[in-house]
Amino acid sequence: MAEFGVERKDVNGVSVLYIKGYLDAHTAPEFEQAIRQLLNEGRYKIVVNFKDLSYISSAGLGVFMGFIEEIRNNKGDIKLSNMTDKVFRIFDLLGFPSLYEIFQDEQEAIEKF
Amino acid sequence: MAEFGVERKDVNGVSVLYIKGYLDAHTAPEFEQAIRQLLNEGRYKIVVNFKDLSYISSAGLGVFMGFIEEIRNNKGDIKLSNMTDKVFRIFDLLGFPSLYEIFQDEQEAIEKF
Amino acid sequence: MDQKRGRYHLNTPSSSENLGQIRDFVGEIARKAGFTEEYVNKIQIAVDEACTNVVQHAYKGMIPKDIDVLVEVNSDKLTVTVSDQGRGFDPHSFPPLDMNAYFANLKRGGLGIYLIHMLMDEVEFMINPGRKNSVRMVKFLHPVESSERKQNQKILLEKSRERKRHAVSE
Amino acid sequence: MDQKRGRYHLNTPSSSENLGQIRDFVGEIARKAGFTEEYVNKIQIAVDEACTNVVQHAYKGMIPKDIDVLVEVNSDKLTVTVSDQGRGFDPHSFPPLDMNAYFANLKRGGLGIYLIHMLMDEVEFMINPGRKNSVRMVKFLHPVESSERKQNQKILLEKSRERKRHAVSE
Ligand SMILES: Nc1ncnc2c1ncn2[C@@H]1O[C@H](COP(=O)(O)OP(=O)(O)O)[C@@H](O)[C@H]1O
Ligand SMILES: Nc1ncnc2c1ncn2[C@@H]1O[C@H](COP(=O)(O)OP(=O)(O)O)[C@@H](O)[C@H]1O
Repeated sequence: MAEFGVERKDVNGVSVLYIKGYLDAHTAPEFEQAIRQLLNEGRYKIVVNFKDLSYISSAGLGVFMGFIEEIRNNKGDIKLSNMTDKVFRIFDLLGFPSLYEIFQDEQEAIEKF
Repeated sequence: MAEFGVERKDVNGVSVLYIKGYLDAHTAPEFEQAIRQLLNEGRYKIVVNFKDLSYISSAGLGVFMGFIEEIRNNKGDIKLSNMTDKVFRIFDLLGFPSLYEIFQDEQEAIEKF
Repeated sequence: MDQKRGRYHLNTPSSSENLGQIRDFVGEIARKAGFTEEYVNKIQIAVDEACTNVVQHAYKGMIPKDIDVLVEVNSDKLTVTVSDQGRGFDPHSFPPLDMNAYFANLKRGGLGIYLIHMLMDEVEFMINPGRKNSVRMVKFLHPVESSERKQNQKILLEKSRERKRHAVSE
Repeated sequence: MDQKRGRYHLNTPSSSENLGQIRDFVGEIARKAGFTEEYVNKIQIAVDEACTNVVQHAYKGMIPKDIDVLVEVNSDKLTVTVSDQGRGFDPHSFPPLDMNAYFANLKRGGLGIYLIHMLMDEVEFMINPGRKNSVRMVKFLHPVESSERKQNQKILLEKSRERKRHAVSE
């Protein structure tokens, strides 16, 4: 099914994950898998580009919570970029912007590392 | 709701109706209305362009049946063009191509008048 | 979790504005069950026809109740049962259509039940006026050749091709 | 035919693969009822959270039954009731979340019920283990100011803005 997809691009030390479609309890494991793969390769500097993500539920938010400690313990971070208003609203409603930096633009996020 | 729409273009004596979306028992009255309007204006040479029609049920087919006699009695015709395979299959299944000329292309259909 | 088994149930008011929702519902299940877009469309049309009949005929002269759509997915087939609690009807009073006669008359309507038969592999009516009137439609995932139905369909398709040739040579 | 009234009922197997279908179902009705896309999305998320809980918790250690979603549209509100026949739980054992503490712990999960409260205007649980456990969620079409809830939401939003400023000034 084409309901969720994730693609990856490595830009020097930073990895960008492009997520698209619907991120919910059904598709979260696929996204988790993609992050786990990065950590297995020792890549802890991660930007998630939300450009094509049309939906997120708390199961999707949970993926970010699940890895943040391990990532920061390894001097890395997850930075978020290119959210639509619809998706940003749910991050904002729960106060996630206090824990994760959210950028308008992928390039900005990459440069912050 | 944006589930069905019809637009009209007059090319000399021929009127082209562009139908888009879903043509079913709910939306058929809107299409009927557009044809009725043409007949009220005495325009009996009609091409229906199916380019953007994604779905048709028998209620949609019924609209064609409902006007064909009146139109042909007035020396006019309804010609059909630009059907997707999906929509053509249902016309074909019921043998409608024996009653209505179906063209690949709108221009062809217009020129046949 | 077996994606190819399951029971899905949708119940909506008997109004044509809900036909789109019903098509989406059935389409999504059929797609997940493994049907190609061509067959998803066929199933959607058959279900649409059955539901349109509920909206247009079932509750004539009654307070409208609902349209009930049950979809059952098995490993080899999808079964859709459309039910109403309306006045019922005699499904046998509609003989198979002769499309040539149909077109000669230039009348409209009367195609729904015929289409359902054409589009689905098995069709069965269960009528209990005022209680539960159902049409049960089956589509197989990997159709087996052999049935009489297939034979009939071939004949009809040949007729339709004939007509097309006719139209083109006009 | 009043587009603003009606009962819609959807019943699917308790599996996460059906969450998309449930969202589509609820979204279509909410849209027709007159909610803007922003509110359609909020309602979809709340319903998704309730259904995700059914999939993940309701039938633990049991043979899974189904997810039942009832949508009722009135002229002034939309009510969604998500029910299961699972083991039930005590909805009062989850005190309102303190998001600062939540983030300090860096734990995951535990946001669903909190989110439902944040997104909907009225939320009510009815628990009958093994028979019927429901969460009933209401969203008003034209929200009236005044309720305590609104007040709470404002405070929370202020907190969230504070945090954002914090993040930006990092
Ligand atoms: N659910 C139903 N309840 C009552 N009558 C029905 C129902 N479905 C079909 N019918 C009857 O069967 C007839 C044939 O239906 P159909 O082939 O779909 O053509 P149409 O609906 O265009 O008349 C209808 O005209 C109606 O009298
Ligand atoms: N339908 C349900 N059946 C059984 N338990 C439930 C149900 N819904 C919620 N719960 C319980 O409530 C808890 C809190 O739910 P929630 O806030 O959605 O967070 P999470 O699902 O991430 O744990 C769940 O962990 C579960 O124990």
